[in-house]
Amino acid sequence: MRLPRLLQAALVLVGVYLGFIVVFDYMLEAVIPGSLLTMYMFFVTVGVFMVFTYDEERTRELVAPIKAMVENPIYRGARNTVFIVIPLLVGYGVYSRTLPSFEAPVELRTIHPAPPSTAKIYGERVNLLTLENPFRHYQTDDPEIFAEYVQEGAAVYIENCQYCHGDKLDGKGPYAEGLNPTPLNFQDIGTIAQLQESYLYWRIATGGPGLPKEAAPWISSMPVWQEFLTEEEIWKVILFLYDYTGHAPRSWGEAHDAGGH
Amino acid sequence: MRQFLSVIAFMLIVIGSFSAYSNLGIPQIEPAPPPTEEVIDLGSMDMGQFLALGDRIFNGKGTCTLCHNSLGRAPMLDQIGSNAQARLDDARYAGSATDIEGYLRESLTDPSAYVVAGFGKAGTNDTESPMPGTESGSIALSGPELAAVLAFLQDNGGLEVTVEIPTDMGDEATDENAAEPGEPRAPFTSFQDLSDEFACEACHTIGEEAGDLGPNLSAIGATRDRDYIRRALLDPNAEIAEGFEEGMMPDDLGTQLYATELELLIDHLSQLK
Amino acid sequence: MRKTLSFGFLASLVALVVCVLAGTGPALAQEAAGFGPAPVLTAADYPTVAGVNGRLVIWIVAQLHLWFAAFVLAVPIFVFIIEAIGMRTRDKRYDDMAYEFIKVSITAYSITAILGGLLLFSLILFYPHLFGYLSTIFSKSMFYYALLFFGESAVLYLYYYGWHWLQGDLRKWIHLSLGLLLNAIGTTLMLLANAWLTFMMSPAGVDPAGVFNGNEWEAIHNFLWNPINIHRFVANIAYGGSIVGAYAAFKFLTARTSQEKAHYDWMGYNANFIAICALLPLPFAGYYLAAEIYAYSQQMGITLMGGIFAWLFIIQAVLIGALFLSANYYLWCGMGRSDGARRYYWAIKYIAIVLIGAFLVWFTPHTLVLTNSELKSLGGPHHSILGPLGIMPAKNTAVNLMIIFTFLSFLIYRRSNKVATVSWEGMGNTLQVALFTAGILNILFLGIYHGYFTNTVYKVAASIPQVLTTFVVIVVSLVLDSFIYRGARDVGPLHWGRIPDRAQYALFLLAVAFTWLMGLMGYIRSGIRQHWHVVDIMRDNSPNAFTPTLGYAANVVSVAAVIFLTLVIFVFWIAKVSSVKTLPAGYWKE
Amino acid sequence: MGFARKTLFFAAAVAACGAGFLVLDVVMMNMQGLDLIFEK
Repeated sequence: MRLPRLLQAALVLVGVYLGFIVVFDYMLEAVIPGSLLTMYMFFVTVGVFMVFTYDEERTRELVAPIKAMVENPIYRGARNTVFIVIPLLVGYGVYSRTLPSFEAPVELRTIHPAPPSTAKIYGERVNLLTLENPFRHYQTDDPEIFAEYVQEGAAVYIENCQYCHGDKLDGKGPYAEGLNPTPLNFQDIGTIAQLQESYLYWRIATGGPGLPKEAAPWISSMPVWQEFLTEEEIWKVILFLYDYTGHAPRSWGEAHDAGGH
Repeated sequence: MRQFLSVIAFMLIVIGSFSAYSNLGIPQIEPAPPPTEEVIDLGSMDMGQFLALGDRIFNGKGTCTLCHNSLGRAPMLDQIGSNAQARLDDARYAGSATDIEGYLRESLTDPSAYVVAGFGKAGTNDTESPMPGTESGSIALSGPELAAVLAFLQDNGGLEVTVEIPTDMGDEATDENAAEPGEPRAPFTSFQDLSDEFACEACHTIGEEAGDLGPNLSAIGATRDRDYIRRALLDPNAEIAEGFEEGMMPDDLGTQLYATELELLIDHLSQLK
Repeated sequence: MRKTLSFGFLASLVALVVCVLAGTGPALAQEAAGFGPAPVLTAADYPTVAGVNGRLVIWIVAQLHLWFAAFVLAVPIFVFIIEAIGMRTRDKRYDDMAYEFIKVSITAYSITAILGGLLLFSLILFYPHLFGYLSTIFSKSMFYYALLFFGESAVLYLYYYGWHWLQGDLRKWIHLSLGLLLNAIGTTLMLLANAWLTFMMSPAGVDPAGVFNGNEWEAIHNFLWNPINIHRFVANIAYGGSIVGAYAAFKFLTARTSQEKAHYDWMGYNANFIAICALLPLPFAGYYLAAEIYAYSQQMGITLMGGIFAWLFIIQAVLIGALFLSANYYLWCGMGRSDGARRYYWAIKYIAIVLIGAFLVWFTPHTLVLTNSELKSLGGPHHSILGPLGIMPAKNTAVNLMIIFTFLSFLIYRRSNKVATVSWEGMGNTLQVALFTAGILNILFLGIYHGYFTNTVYKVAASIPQVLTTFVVIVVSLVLDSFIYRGARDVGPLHWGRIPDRAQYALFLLAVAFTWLMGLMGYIRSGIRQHWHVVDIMRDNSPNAFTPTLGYAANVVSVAAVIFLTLVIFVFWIAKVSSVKTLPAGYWKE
Repeated sequence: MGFARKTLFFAAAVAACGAGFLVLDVVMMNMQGLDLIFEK
């Protein structure tokens, strides 16, 4: 049996809507923005309307159930329910949209911050393209000293960083919920694993306020750590971050991998 | 009539929804107001503030970051520290600069003097730059603003800052302080007119007029030569005549006088014997 | 009708006199003294008149003038073509339709002239120094413009009022030549006016201080003149078609007899056809214009495509989507006129899926509007899936697909009433499908490979073969189709008038969306000058020199559009009244 | 025409058209100073 056209149209719309949600929010884990989804659904509805009404016969079939409900006395109960429920739904929609909320107004952020090639850190201009972690070579040269430095880095981390970035380095520290954007999850393969140590050094040392102009307006609450930590402490923390998560820092010496940052 | 009204209603709804979407559906961004001349107080500025001024101009009024950004429209300027010398040494370099500061200044005022390979206007084989000159046109940086940008570029590129903070606003600025902007006054052709205009005799005695804040000039030509007079006019505090205070005579006559007027003054004074 | 005639003449006379006084007067004085630099203005140099916001007045009046002018210039172009078709086929229906089109435009013509005069007065009142400066440079062209206006009026009235008089072999040829002359003058008028406004965007023939070198041709032939000329010429035709389509739609809805219905259905179809034909190349004319703006001044180009104006292109995307969708919908509805259309109904939903899909890509903004919770869940403003859809290669691919599938709609509409009789029909069809398949694959390849896997230079360059692929698909497939359907037999007579009323609303939507879109794009074309009257040469120092938000601009455009549509309704009503005769009993002496 | 032949004909036609478009691509890219359709 063929489904009534009105049902077909409704199923297509619901299907497309759920499709967007399932594909984006669950399968791809990249949530589809509500503003965009609204517009997408608007145009999909227009498209469905177009396909279902371009000739008289289809249009008649489409509106027949609606017409019957409104005009046929048999469906009086259904009609009255619909006529009550729809205004109520619209009213609820209006109410919930105009209800004042505590959510901050939407802000537009333009670009993913690309690092500058040089940055001023501890009053000196350093070249981020060539900068290296001064302790990294101990990893092969003297593993014992290296482990010691990692331990020192861990201490610095626990004292300063874990409140936001979490004691498991997963971005879920006690304060994380209050922050927006959320603290970075270092366990994620898409974060420090894709970055050079010099990039981390720059981000840690200059914090949110040190983000380049093209990334503005950016409201990252990361402190400017060069005002609290020494240069050595920062490098040691970086050692710890990679050591604990088991990632290796990216280096330009190797071939660039395709899934780049 | 029913058809007519429903058509009207349809059209109004369509226009209304376009308007509603433009107002509510997209974020409303308040565009920046037209740029205004930066008020610069050069006298009280240290190098840090001067660099900050350069930074502001670089990111704002100068509109530099429209192109000098990571999107590859123009060379990145935070790398000039390592690049500038190489550009100067390039065989293609045909400009007139001899040092890095000169090179940078030249690339701001005459962008086509040297075009980095790959960044020229399409079809010109890198002989013509798409960048507008920054001294004129829509950007129109003043002398001090240009110097501030230069200083910022040097600092930002990891170079030693060799640009010095200029001491005056440059000619355009003093012109603007004059009564009629853009309307240069006609040069004076007689000593008396000049003396009246600049009120020399308020302080100096010249012939009959008597002022006593400055030295008597009635016979200045007998004791001083032309070069001394010239220096005294342009840089009055370089040497102070005995018995008089420093800093009394205005030191900006050089910017207020036409060259012919200066010569006229020197001629006249050196003949007073 | 007599009244409109004298009105038109009056308006052009006023325009002429004002031009002579305001335009050439200072120019003559200037010529003796040599040309001065562009005036440097202060806020005090902008008079306030009756407390009115001068910029708003100029904005709305100029926009209204432009809408009417676009309509009035476009109608003679396709009236000329339709008249020629009528002469060739000896089908009187075409001649009648052409006459009806020109009849609609004749009142619009005098309104254009009146609005032109109003614009001129407002310019002199509110921006006297700007007008003075422009008129020293364009003294001669402004003078000839006024003279040409007389010519245009004379030829137009001769063309319209002489329509029934100039019938028959030789006379018809004379009439057609008059139509050609009318178009030549009209186009020249547009080119001159374009020169003035493009001079303000890309000044030529002046030095950096604005001192004119005396060579007026150089000032006219400035960098953006031809790109604007081409863009406006094509857009005017599409626009004229859409307005006439709305006229036909209205007549269809109010028609009393089935004959009338059939006639206006046919007229609406033709108007829509004209609009779509001009609409298809329009995006490319637009790209060309944008590319030339970029080439002229990178700064202006980035202002155009980035920053606050970037969001304008999202509004534009919605409007262009409305245009494409309503044009397609009208075609699908129109298939009901043929009894053979059913054979192709199955294809429509696939066309719709591609159209909507491509449109969603076309519409996806580069910068997403995210709520804080979404921002949190994404971990930042970058969206890994939707982000890449926001950039140019995706849009180019989408718009090319939309054009190809709109063309496909047209193709099945054309076929719906025909049965091919050639023996190689199957092979021809396969070939055509192959052509479409290969073309679409090529467009996707160019868009995806060069858009995402190569560097920026390739990204931009690849849009040109994309466009050409679309073009080749359309042309080759039309040629193939004409061979396949040579000597084809009709399924049955076409039932003109057998179309749902809904389809007429698609025509209204087309006209309204077009009007509004023109207003919006006119705003951005003018808006990218920002705080300059003449870019880099003459600064706008009035209190109104700021760039408004898009919402404000959209509201101004909406208000202007409502005024325009009111005037258009008046024009249509006048055209109707002119043919009404009432017989008052006992009023006249018998 | 049988189904196999039809498919073969279609494939051949797509290939032919595709080759034509590829030539168009190469020519257009070349005219803009980019030597190849595939970046080196």
